[in-house]
Amino acid sequence: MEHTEPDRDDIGAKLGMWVFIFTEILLFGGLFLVYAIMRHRYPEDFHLASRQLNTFIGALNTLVLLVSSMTVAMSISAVQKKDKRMATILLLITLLCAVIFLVNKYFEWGHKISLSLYPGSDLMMQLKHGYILFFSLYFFMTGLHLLHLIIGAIILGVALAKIRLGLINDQHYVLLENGGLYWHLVDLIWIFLFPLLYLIT
Amino acid sequence: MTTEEKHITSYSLYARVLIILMVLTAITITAPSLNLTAFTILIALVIASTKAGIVLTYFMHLKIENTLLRIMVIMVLGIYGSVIILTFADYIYR
Amino acid sequence: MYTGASNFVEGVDWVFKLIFGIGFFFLFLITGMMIYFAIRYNRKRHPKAEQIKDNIALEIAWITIPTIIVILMFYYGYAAFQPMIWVPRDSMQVKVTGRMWQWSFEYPGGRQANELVLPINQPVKLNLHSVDVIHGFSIPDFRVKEDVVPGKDNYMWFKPQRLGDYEIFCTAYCGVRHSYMGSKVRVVTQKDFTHWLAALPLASAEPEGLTILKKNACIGCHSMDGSKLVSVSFKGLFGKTETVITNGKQRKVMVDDTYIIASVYEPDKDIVFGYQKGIMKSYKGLIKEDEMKKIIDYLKTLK
Amino acid sequence: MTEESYPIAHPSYLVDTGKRKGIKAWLTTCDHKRIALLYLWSIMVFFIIGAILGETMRTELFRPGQQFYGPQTYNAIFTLHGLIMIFLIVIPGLTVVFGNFVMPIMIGANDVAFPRLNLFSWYLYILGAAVVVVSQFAGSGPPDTGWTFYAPYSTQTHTNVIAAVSGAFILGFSSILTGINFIVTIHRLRTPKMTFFKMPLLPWAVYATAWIQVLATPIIGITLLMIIGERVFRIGFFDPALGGDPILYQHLFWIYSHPAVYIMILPAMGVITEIIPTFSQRRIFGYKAIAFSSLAIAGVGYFVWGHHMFTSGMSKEAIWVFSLLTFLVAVPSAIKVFNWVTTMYKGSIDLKPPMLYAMAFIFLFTIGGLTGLVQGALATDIQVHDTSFIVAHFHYIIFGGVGFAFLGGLHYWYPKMFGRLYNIRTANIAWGFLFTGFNLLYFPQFVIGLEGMPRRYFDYLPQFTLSQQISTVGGYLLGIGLIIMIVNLFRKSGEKAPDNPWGGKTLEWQLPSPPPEENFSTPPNVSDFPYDYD
Ligand code: HEA
Ligand code: HEA
Ligand code: HEC
Ligand code: CUA
Ligand SMILES: [Cu+2]
Repeated sequence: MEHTEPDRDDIGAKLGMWVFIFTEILLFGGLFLVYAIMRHRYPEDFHLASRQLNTFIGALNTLVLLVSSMTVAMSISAVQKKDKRMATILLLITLLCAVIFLVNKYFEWGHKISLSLYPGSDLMMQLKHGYILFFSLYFFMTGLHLLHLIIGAIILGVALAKIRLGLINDQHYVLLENGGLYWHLVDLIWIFLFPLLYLIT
Repeated sequence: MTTEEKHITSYSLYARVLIILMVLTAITITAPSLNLTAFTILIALVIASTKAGIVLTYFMHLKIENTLLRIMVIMVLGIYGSVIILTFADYIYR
Repeated sequence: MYTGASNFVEGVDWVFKLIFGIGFFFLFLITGMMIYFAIRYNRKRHPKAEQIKDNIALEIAWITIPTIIVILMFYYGYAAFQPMIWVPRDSMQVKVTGRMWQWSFEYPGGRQANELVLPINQPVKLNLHSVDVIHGFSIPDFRVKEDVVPGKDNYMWFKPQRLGDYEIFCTAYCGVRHSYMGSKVRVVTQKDFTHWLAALPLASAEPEGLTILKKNACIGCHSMDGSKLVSVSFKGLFGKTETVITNGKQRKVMVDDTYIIASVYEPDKDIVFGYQKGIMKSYKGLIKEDEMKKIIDYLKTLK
Repeated sequence: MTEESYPIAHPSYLVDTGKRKGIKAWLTTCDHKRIALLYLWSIMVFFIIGAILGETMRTELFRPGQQFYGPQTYNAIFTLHGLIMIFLIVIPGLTVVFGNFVMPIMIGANDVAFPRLNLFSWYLYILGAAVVVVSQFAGSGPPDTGWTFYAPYSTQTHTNVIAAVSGAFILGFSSILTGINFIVTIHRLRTPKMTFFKMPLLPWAVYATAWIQVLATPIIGITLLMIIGERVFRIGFFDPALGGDPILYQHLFWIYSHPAVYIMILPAMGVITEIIPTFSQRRIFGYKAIAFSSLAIAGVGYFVWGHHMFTSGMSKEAIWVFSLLTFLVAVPSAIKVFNWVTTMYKGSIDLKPPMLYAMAFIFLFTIGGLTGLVQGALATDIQVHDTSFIVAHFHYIIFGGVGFAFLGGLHYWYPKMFGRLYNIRTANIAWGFLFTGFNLLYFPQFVIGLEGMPRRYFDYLPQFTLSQQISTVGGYLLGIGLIIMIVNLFRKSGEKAPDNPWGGKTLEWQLPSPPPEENFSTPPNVSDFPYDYD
């Protein structure tokens, strides 16, 4: 079916994105619920296990995500101001941040795995219950978050291409707005993941 | 055709928001070393919620969106909060 | 006077009667009105409908009345449930163990039985313990039921009040033989109970091999009396010649020590003719070598 | 007649107008009406499969002991029966068929907000269904966990749980996308003069449902992912051997699955709310009360999930809180029932098949709902939990409620969908079989449930035999009724239907039967109130 101008509904598209974000919040909400309960049952173990995580990498990733969130938000302003060059730069910074995040995660996970701290490993099975659950949660939550980050980066990549092609411009930019919303969601989740996994010791 | 009138948020506002967020992050990172023990979780969660609130209002434009959306966000968070409380009604009293 | 089989029967049945009573009243009211309207205001008889506007008073009435009724129902349901939580001090404690797919009961002093025998008018507390998955311990005639959850010991209590035999069901779905995971409660006089208990073997008196078989829930699939459950019975197994399929080829083997160990550690290697791969899982790492020895010693005795 | 306002230039949506023809045109359509029919066909197919599975269970239970298949097969069959009926039929069911077909027309829209997403949801639905089907054949045997997938059994059984769970996950995703689509549609695409309180009540119900779909489904999504993680990586959230908690699984499962029962029933109530005024030729009584009660059911329905866990060993405090909340959620349902019955008062009632189904709905739903109260009360739920009483409760509500509403809606909008009429007499006969068969089938299960007959039992004690046999005979009668009904509906004859065969007032009856591809060339006129009969 052709979708021509009369059918265009930016507010509707944005509303749709928001409702989708609600479902994502509840998806992670389920995990946070599990986290809360397990922490309630094994406060000591969680306390000690979270020391194993590298706060520095976590903090770095937090910064990276915050900066990228800002650049995405700015890129919308840039598009609205018809500043194509600025928008491109801002989005490139965002994507660069995504890459930094990925690289950090790669080292972080790699380190854990080299220590045999991953779900199902022989070492894990011998740890105390709270430890097992903590690391399972750690991998599950950050893994799911990572998946979202990658999806978000792909959407922003598409938006970037469309900006270059002029398909996203100061009249049509709802795709960029929606991609931005999604990216902020990724940030939002990390804002909670970071203290819960890395800090509360 | 339905588009909305444009709100162009200035770069400097975003930059200021980022600085606030970074400051809050710095606080959370240092808070545990102050040894407030029982309160660390609470403090961390309060700060995280503040940060989330800021991201929602400024980056995600809830400030300039219509009220409907704001009501929806509050409703969703309310439902999720109640679900947590009810689940804990089981775990706390076990 | 009406005495139920346990002390809860009366209270619970009263709530049943209350809710069913109110329920039937509303059911008849609604259905009656519906049928009456359908006949009285049928199009043939009443071709032109009257348009009636909303009536706020009526709406408020049928919001508040049901609310009051349901809160009453809640209250009585709660009141009859309360006594099920608070266990009297002088209760006799029995440990109930659920495993796929059998119940066993351990009495104070470590005596074990496969049926629950209880003295009349003596409160009992059952401590429910599961070794594998969730089971449900239910005695319908006593109006009690509680899940038997691995890793979390639930409990229930009651006071049997009438002599006789009553059914025990497993109510939480737990696999193939879920519907056969039943047992009986036998309520006897205090004197009979003491006799019966004294005649019970001590749990520690049972052969170690059997204990291991029970602990790993082997006996849910393999019987010890020759009957076929999920799989071959252990009775007479040792030393017999079995037809098995190895890598798609049929062959005959003597059941000896090595074969049994292989069957437990790698059950999918030799499949007994007529059975499927994958039903029995490997116990490698779960049953140690010395335990295997004890199992085999025990199997040898099952002639 | 409206014929004139729609000259030949507007052929019916059933006629291919685009480049693609035949099946290709259907599989690539973005027209909400065609997508509704795609769903209708697929749901019909799955319903027949699920129903046949149900009949084989009844046959197996005709006598104690084994009749023609063993316990493992029985367990696999009730699992598949539950999975198909719940995830493939009643959860999407009325929303995707009637929500898609009539909801946009009722609010005066030409399509849903995201037509392509709508088609994509259908493909996800088919994919999910396919994965569920594959789980039956591939791997190490059909799953045998029951539709609830309770841990730790589901994480231990050797059967093909992962595939079944992935199927359910995909279906959930499809459900979420539909929900998003409908929320946006109702907010954005109402015809200009239609405010929320001039909207018919089916859209209201669909709106409330969509919110539950959006906010509850992700929880089951993540839970099913955890089950997969548990099986593949031994993450241990639900495994007591690793410190997990099996009861946590039940919490997560029911946080979704209780609201899910309202996903099923709300659109069904919406359909009934459309049928009753039309066949009574009376304005609906208590419009606002019905609209708000939909929202109330959706809202409070979130907080009652614990009533499935009264015997699980949950804390006593949680138990009574959940019991109380359960009772509160019954009140909005009561409001609706009273309003429906009052709408019939002094109406001009025409007992056509849709109305018969609607009245059967009220009767069966009331029985199902009132027995729900027995289960909500603590003392009595202890007795009936996990017995056939529960099985009877939910078949009364799901089949007697949602199922009968579905069939009623089908008979109601059938002329609109296909432009043809069915034979009314035959439809009435089929209804008679269905109604009698239904009660014979499930009523005895209440009785044996009270006596303690547990559910998911392959075999039973001899004292339950008579009731089980009545039940089986009822099942066969029901089967006959369904066959008559299906044959009657899908015979290739039947006279052409007028535009408004029942005298309905909502917008879909102002369009020709079947409607043109573009519903409204000009925005329709909306009167003050959607149910103005004079
Ligand atoms: C469409 C599906 C649907 C719906 C709408 C409902 C509606 C209700 N359900 Fe049901 N339920 C299921 C589907 C549904 N249920 C399923 C599938 C299961 C089993 C799951 C499994 O374990 O496999 C189940 C199980 C189930 C249990 C768990 C039992 C157990 O396992 O121990 C409970 C317990 O409280 C319950 C309660 C209720 C109540 C109180 C309502 C209420 O919403 C009903 C409200 C309706 C009325 C009350 C009737 C109309 C009102 C009147 C006629 C007026 C008079 C009324 C008053 C005075 C109040 N249900
Ligand atoms: C929508 C929901 C739905 C519907 C409609 C049904 C319909 C039926 N169910 Fe249902 N049932 C469930 C949902 C549903 N069920 C669920 C969720 C469970 C729980 C599973 C679990 O425990 O995990 C369950 C469990 C369940 C059990 C309990 C199993 C147990 O606990 O041991 C039984 C037993 O009798 C049963 C029987 C039936 C029967 C006989 C029908 C019949 O009413 C079916 C009637 C239909 C027909 C007879 C159709 C005949 C038509 C044809 C053959 C078509 C011919 C076609 C052409 C010619 C084109 N079901
Ligand atoms: C879930 C059901 C199940 C459980 C539990 C189970 N088994 Fe088995 N067992 C089977 C099946 C089915 C077979 C036949 C197929 C095969 O050889 O793998 C079998 C075969 C065997 C055999 C070979 C029998 C023969 O006739 O050659 C032995 C020995 C055995 N099991 C011992 C055990 C022991 C010891 C345990 C407990 C530690 C156990 N089983 C637990 C289902 C089970
Ligand atoms: Cu044990 Cu069912
Ligand atoms: Cu429920």
